[in-house]
Amino acid sequence: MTDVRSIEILAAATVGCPILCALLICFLSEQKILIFSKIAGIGTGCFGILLSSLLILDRRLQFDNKWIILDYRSAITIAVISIIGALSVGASFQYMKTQKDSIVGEHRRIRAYYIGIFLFWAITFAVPMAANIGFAWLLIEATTAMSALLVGFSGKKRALEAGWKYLILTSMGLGVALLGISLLASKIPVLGLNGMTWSAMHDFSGSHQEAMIIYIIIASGLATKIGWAPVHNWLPDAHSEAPPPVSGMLSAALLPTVLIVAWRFEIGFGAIIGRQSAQRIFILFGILSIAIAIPFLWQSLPWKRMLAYSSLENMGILALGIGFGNPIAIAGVVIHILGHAIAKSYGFYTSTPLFRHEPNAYRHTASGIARSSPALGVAMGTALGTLAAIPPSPLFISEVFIVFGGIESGHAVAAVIAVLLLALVFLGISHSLIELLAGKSFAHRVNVRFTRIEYLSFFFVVIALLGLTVVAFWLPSSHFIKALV
Amino acid sequence: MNGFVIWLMILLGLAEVMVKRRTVAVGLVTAQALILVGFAISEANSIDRLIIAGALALRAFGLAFLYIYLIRRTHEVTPVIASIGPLSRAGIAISLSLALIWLFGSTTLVTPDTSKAVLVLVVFGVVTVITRRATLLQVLGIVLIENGLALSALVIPGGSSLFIEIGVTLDLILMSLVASAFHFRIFSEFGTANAGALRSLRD
Amino acid sequence: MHFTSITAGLVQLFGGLVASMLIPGFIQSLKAKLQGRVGPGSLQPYRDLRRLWNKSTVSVSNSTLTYRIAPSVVATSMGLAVLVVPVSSLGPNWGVGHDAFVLGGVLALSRLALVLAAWDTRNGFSLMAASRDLTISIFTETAMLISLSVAALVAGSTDMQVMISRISLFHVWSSPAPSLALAAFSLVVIAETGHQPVDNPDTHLELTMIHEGMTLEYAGRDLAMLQWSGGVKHWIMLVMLSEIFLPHFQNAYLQLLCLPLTVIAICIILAIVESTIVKMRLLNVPRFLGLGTILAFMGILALKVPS
Amino acid sequence: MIFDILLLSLAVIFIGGGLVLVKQLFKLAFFVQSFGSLLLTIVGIFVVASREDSGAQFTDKFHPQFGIDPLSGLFLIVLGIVAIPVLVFSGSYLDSDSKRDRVIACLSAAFIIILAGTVCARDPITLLGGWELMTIIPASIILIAHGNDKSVRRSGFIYVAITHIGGVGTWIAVILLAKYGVMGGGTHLHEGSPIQIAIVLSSLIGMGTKAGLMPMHVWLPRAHPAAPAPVSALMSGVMINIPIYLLIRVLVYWCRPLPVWVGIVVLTLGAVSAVGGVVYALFERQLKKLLALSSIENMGIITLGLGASLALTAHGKNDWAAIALAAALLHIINHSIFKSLLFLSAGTFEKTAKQLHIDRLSGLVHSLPVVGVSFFIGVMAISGLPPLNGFISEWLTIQSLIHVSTYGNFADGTIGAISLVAMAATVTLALFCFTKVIGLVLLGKEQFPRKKESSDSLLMGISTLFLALLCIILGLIPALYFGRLMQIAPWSSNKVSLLVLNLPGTGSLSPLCLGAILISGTFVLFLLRSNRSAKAAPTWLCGQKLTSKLYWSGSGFTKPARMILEPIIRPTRKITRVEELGITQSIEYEGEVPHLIESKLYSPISTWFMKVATIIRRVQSGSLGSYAAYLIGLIFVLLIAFRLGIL
Repeated sequence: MTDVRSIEILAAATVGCPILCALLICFLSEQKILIFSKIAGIGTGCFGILLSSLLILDRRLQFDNKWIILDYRSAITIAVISIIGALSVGASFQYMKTQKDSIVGEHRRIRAYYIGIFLFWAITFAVPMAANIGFAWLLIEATTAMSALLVGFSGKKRALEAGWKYLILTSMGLGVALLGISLLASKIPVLGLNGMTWSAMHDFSGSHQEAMIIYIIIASGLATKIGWAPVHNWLPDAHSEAPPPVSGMLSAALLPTVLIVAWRFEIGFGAIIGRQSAQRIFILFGILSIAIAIPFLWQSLPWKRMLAYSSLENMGILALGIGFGNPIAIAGVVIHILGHAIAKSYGFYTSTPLFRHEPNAYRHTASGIARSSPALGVAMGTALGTLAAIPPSPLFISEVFIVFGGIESGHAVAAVIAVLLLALVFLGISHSLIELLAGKSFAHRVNVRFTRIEYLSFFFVVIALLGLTVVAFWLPSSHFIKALV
Repeated sequence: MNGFVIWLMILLGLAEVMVKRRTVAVGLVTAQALILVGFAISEANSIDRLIIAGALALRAFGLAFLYIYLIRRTHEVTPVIASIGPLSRAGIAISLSLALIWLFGSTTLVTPDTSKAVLVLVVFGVVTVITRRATLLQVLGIVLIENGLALSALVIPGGSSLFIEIGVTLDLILMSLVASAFHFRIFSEFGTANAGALRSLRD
Repeated sequence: MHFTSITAGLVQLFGGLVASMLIPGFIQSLKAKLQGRVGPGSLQPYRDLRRLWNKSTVSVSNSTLTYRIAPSVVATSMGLAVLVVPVSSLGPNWGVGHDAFVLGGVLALSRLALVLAAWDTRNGFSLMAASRDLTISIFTETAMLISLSVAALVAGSTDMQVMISRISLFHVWSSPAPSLALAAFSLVVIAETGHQPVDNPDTHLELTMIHEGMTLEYAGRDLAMLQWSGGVKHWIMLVMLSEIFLPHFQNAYLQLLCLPLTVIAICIILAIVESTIVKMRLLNVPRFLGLGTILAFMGILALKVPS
Repeated sequence: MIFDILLLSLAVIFIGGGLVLVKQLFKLAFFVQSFGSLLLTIVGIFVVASREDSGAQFTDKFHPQFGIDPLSGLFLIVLGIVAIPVLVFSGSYLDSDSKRDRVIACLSAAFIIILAGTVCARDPITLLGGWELMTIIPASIILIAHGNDKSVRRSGFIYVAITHIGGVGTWIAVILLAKYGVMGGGTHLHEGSPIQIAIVLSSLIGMGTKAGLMPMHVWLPRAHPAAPAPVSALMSGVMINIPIYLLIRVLVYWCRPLPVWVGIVVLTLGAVSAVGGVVYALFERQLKKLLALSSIENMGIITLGLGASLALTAHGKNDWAAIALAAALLHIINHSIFKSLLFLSAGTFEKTAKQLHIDRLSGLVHSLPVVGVSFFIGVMAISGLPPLNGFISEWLTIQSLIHVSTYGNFADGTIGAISLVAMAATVTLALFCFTKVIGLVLLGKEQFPRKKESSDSLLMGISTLFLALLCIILGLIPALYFGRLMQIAPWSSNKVSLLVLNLPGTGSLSPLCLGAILISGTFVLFLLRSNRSAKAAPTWLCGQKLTSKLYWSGSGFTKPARMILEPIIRPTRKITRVEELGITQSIEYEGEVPHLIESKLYSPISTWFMKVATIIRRVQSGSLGSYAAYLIGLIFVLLIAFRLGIL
């Protein structure tokens, strides 16, 4: 029944649905927006999940034409984007209730916010589906513009600053990436920009040296957007100052999405300059990103800022995994993308109740939460514990896989350094975890009780993470991973 | 593409790095864009090409109006001074460009000249972002990069893509709109549209 | 063979359990002679024992069973030690073997009992002695274990009977190891039996004594057991010194015959040493015994140096 | 079948762990759990006795697999046998009314399950997972119990931090083992091959850290005392054995044959830990911390046995290698029994006296007779005195070391001799240390009034008494099971005779006979002695009355040793004299024995790291311009690197 045609329609629906929602929101009243957005969020999420599960389950449905590519990589990314998008839209409800001021003024805030988030979601959906390199670049650039607005949405000084830095730095980085892309296009002479798809990179006609330089340029440009060190500097600012649901989307959905694009480049260039050389840059970025994150994670940071630095570290791990590039490392990457997405976004969502509990947590380290409000403490602890790769967190398994893959693929030194760096990262996170849960708690805090939705989402997250752990074990030997390598 | 146009683009870019007033900078960027429009029209051999030229023109004028509007609305009491003087800026920009050209070696677009010009314009744009503090000038730095890239798109063998060019235009306008929203908010919150004031987020 | 064993067993039991009190008595009388005093005769310790056995014991208020049982434990473990230490290369097993390191455990048990008795009474002088004894024991035990190890390495076994028979061989002495072990163990003997320059058995000055201090609270049969244990300890140490560490005959009978002579000789040396050398500062004792450990250790090295 | 019983026992513990959260079922839940632990012990005994593997074999694949073999079985016995009294003890130690205590009880059930799971793990990922959780769960228990105390939080952090950094070694070792197919038994590594060396060194670091070997031990004396007593008992009694288990797996099972120097390294680690642990224990004043330091010492002794086994294998002396390994295993069993006994007793003391400063506890045997006597026996066992179990394993270890010296070449022979010196010093220092503990804690004047014996303290008494009896029984009949322990070694070896440890090259050890003579002799002499006794008199102190001000303190007792060891341990002291009109009014004395490895090695390193971190943090300067410059810089660096041929 389902054939390629209907998959195409489904893909269009997945991207179109949030756009349509954004359009509808323009005409709805404020109260209705809040209710509508929840339903729309779930609906869009379902489309995405359906699309990605169809793609994963039936390999014949995948296809790759001039503009659209739907393969396993797209499928994973779409799955992440739909889950995180739906959760973020859901989490926005609570956030919008507390948020008063905004960058667009108070009375338009709800409408503007939801339009922004739905459009952002739509564009993010489209990125992994883009088969044309130029088109993919366009979409990424568009996510920057949309998400920058959302980052600065609260209109507070710090949010403005973060949003501005994010906008300028990523636009600049993407400009550099575009330079690389146009250099690349000039070396694939026959097709022009219109025909420059991922598969067209095989027709590269330049020398090895040229390919390498172009690859370096593109990788550095995209690194800015992915948030790899040393051009990650916007990341901690933007992710910590954005509204929690937006932070969740930025960190859990957008970063891996751009990473997938970088991964496609790595594969394309790997065919030209040799797999080893292509992977080496990823390994380099990976090690550097984890290493740079360490000193920041070692200090006491506000909750969201710490999560942001943890994103930097996690992007580094993913880069390493892709750089190692053998089946088990790639399995690790897939699990890590999913696990990180769930845990990280959940971590960001818990900051809404956290701010209810402790308004100062914007600027200061949260501590002693488990004592003053156990439910919140458990929720935050779960998120951070998962990110710290404490078993049975899926991230634990993915990290083992990636390290194992590193040794298996002959990058033993990098793998050993990675384990060491991960241990150092763990120091920082465990310290934060201890202080967060058991630290000194301040007397004026009140016990925040979870709403039913918050309990439900907690259980959902826990079950999803445990499920992922279970799934992780058979992943390395599945045909799914073989296709990704 | 003749050498004159390329040199003109580069000189305008250099002027953009050195210039003090925001209005002049907007003018310079717009002039560059208009040169690109002219170039696109002169090279046009199909309807697609013409539309691309049109998109470029739209972008040139649209952005110019937007920025002029912004400048009008956000009058700085004291002009935002760059951290580095104009000559040093030019020096940095030129030396960085030369170094990068040297590092690129023989990696070129169709003609070595164009590819170098594109490279130089991108570097100029980045140097503008690095050295300027006025928020608008930082945005103009990015526009400068985009101008360079538009130049490269025009000479890509096998032709540019209509779809993508229009997309780039829309993207740039979208980005500029978002940037201007920020610009306004920053101006009203901080009292000055100075990116140098944005230093509260650090570790 | 069988007969030899029985003889050796009798010597072991008689010498250890009965005649051992002669050794401190003999040393005391010899010392008195050397110092120009009349002094008690060699049998004085037996007279003391008889006297003490007929006296009543004393219990200390607030003390527990630990205090009361300690002398019995000490005496039992010393009796056990007598069984463990063989007097010749042949002899009965008594079911406990002749392992050198079992002896170490047994001696430690007696030490624990005394120290805990001191803690039980909380007598400051006893505790001071206990503290000193334990401090010194760190070095004594180490030196003893290492010198026994040298013997074990030479003999290829930690069985003391095997040690006796192997070290009696002439060619063994061509290596410096047994001589070094002998030197080390001599120092151990001085420390373990509580003679000058480590300890002064004659003193009852609280600040100078070590072994005597721990018996301070005891009287009657308790004290009798403790004094008897002191004699047995002399016996054990001297037997080990003469049978294992000093050159000796290969024949078990000759070993048994020579044993009293050697013991007497050692007693004389001890008496002379005690009369001529002053007691050293407490904190120098570890150096003294550390020297022993180093000597013994060099013995091991001597065995291990590739030739 | 036997594997199913294992699963059943874990399920029972799991159910018990769940039930414990229900207030009304609190006590019952502990009995359910103890029953599960009993099953666990039976499973272990059965596997060790029958020498049959059950469940899965080791695999290199990343699929969760569980199984048991005799080595795992032995550690299951250790776990079960410690867990039973610990759980019974918890039933009265923890308070069913306190939510916090219920959570702690639940987590300790999880702890037991994880420990069993780690021992039975048969694949790399479960092994590593268990390894991590083994650290995290006690850490969380510590934080739940005393998290409001800043110093405890710091201890918890240091614990997690150091074990995790050291754990890197374990990760690398396990991953390398899996990668090269060693774990599944498919391949054998060549002696001295780089991979073998890498595996050995990283596992020594990783597992050595977790086992608390010096100089990687600094977390241990902080973490173990911070936990509630039953959990401390599990940590010291069982948890730190698990890395030894893995070390045995790696060194004895998987990486054979090893070059001689591995044995030398292991012996050195063991010797340093044994002496270092006991020296610091000697000068420690907090009871639980002292016990934790003594755990380091005992881990050192175990490691000495293991090292001796390795050195002897390298010389082909398989019989003695098996004995040495069995000695290490025996000491593991013994240590876990008496150390958990001591920790549980310390918990009871803490409940009674509300503190654990050994100078301030006194005469506890009067108010807690059962626990006190058990503690007494435990201390005698840990000091290695006949006829208790500690003596047997220490004797065997010393014998193994002697044989290292006998059979070894110059290098390992010398190290064997040095280890002997260390062992001798350790044993005597332990005696010194623990006589002090008994004297200060149990003996002397009663300070804490006797309370009416409640059922609670009854349970505490039963559990400690159970362990004390084990100390005695295992000390008397080691020959019965020592042969089984020797057979755990992967090579075949001769069995020893029953009832007497008649090992070749030793004077043989017959604990039963020794015990019989000692006990009967003491009994007879005690009867002889007590026919006439004078009235109790106060302690003689030159006529002075003995008041508590005249009591000896622990530091006073150990002062001669401290003065002699001064050049090595660098004690500090501060005397403050308050004078008025030329007359001294009061004197204050503060003495401390600083932990040198901590202050001279770890704190400079951590300070240095923190400084570097501060410098690196300047990257995030907040200036947009510099951020943009990083991009250009990045491109430049990458291009230059490429031009130079690095990339």
